[in-house]
Amino acid sequence: MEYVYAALLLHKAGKAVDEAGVSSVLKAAGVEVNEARVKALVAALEGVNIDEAISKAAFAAAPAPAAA
Amino acid sequence: MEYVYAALLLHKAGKAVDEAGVSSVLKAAGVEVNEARVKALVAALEGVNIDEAISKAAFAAAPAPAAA
Amino acid sequence: MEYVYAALLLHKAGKAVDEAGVSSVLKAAGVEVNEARVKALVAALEGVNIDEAISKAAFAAAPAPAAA
Amino acid sequence: MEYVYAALLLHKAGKAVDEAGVSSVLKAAGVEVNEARVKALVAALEGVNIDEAISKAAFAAAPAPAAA
Amino acid sequence: MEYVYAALLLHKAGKAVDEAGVSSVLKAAGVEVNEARVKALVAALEGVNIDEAISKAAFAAAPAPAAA
Amino acid sequence: MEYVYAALLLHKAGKAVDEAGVSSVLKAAGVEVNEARVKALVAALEGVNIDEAISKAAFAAAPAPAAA
Amino acid sequence: MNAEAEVHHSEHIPQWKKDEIKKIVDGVHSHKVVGIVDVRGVPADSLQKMRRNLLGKVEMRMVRNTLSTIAFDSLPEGEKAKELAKYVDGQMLIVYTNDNPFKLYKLLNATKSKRAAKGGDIAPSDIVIPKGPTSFKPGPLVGEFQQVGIPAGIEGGKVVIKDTKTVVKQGEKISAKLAEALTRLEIMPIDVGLNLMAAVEGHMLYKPEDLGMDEDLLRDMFAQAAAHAFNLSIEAGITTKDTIEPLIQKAVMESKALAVNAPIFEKDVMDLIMSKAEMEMLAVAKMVAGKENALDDELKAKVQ
Repeated sequence: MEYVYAALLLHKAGKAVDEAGVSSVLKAAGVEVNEARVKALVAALEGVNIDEAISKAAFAAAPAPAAA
Repeated sequence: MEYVYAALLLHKAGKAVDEAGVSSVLKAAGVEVNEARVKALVAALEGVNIDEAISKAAFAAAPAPAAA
Repeated sequence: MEYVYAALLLHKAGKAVDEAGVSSVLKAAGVEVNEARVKALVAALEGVNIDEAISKAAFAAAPAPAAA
Repeated sequence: MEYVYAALLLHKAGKAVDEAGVSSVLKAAGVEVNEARVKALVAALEGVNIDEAISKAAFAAAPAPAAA
Repeated sequence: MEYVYAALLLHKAGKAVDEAGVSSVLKAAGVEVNEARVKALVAALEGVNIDEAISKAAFAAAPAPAAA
Repeated sequence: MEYVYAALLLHKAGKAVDEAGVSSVLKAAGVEVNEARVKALVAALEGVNIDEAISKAAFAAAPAPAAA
Repeated sequence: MNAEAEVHHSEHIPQWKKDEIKKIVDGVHSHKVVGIVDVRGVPADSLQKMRRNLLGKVEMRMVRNTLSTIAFDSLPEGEKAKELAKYVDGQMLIVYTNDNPFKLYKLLNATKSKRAAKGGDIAPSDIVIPKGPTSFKPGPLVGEFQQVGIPAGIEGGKVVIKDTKTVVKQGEKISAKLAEALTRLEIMPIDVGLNLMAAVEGHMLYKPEDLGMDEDLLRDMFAQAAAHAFNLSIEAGITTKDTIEPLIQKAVMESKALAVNAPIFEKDVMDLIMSKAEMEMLAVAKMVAGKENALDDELKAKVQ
């Protein structure tokens, strides 16, 4: 999941979510970076509207459905 | 929310969520770091069981159409 | 999703989910194999308890009403 | 599903779920037995703990989001 | 439960669920048949719609539309 | 379940889900292939719209009260 | 023939009785099932109605008990219906049918209804007075209720039952006073109808407890059996027309679950992965939302 947080962090900071960015954030966290995963992440995010995807999490605040 | 992303990144990577870690992750993402906020967040997270917090909410809600 | 299917096929068959296995399964299905994706897949699964992961709520939660 | 019922019947009666057993139960029910299906059934059940399997929720991956 | 399995087998196979049928299926499974129970089952089935009974619970486990 | 994954994999790869295909995918995974099970799988898939079945999975999260 | 023998030994029995006895024996031999039914407390007109309703399915014959006993006793050794003599008692009649005993039991049970209790009736089951309000205005009734053990009182200008109470246990006699109180409370505890005491088919004698199969329970059992077959099919990967779609769905769900939980970066699940991460972040943020300066304003607004 650290890769995803790196992507979200970059996105929120207004930076491009590219291989260099993700790698350097992960390195700064002391993570041994797996290049293939970075590539896969960036490729998979291509065309994904991140804001839209995470806005769906807004419901998370309400645990109601979970209890259902 | 960059700060919390950074904290979670560290946590998920199995690293300590401390001021140095959060700061360097944020910097790597190109975020201008507010030291007071880093301090406050790190202090606030002390004693919080992050895994528990996550597991409670992680599946609380999800986007119906997204799942389709 | 082919890569994930291949991984689960191996896992369900009681085989190790490694690069060689995933590649040969994909090839047998006529998929042109992207080595980086195979590597990313295997890396992502490292340390993951697959049985646990698949039995966990998949979709960050199918919304209760939709599922009803 | 007749074949599965035949298997369950044998199992509940404390008999081995083998090709001969399944075939004779199906024949007794007046079913024209398809040998390949019998073989497939018996093969699929090899190594399966029937008691456990029948009481398992078929779609474990489904809900229990709160518990996840 | 063997008696119910036997009845379901016959039903699914499109055969009449009568005393002779249930008895012969049970015998084929090596079950020592209790005539009174067979009679009781067959008699009680006059007031039970098997398809309805199984549709209520059996495939609730499955995704509703798929099971339909 | 490996047989089902093999079918899904072939389908995703745009190949026909036939006995030869399923067998070779399973073999590539190191599975000792049971011909009867392959036949049963292919026969069961006849006339099934796999894409439709897949898309229904999103809503398949309904709990299984009967199975519980 | 045995009946004849019996009759032969009983020279004093008049011809009409001999005929009655022979009719019973013939009835036993010409039907698949013969049974003894208790009709105690069933008014004659109701009985006539029931007899008409059962016409063509069940033949009902009212016979003097002594003659019934003689007739059953006269049956040859080894004939199961001989045992029915033991059940001849009280107000009874003989039933014949060519259906099976279960059907007979069901048909007879369908005739049953409830009536108010009379002094001296035996409670067929525990009689319980439920707690709650009644429509009665305060008066001597409260005392009458209390006298027979009903915890009555007055609340809000009405008589109420203060506690749920069992006033008579199954098998106990109901007193005249209690019967009166029960009637006032519109509790009808007594079964009226045709009570099958025993039935014989071939070599088997069935008692009511053998014959009462709970249909709801049976439905549940069928549902359970079907669920078992389904679950087993899915668990074992048994591919049939009935199970292939659920199996595909299970495989797809497992794949998505694995991809989201590992996580594996696949286009199909990226939005799920991202929203999962976001939810995790929000959950953690929520934990620290109350702490000074720990969150920026935007995030604070989201989690509070």
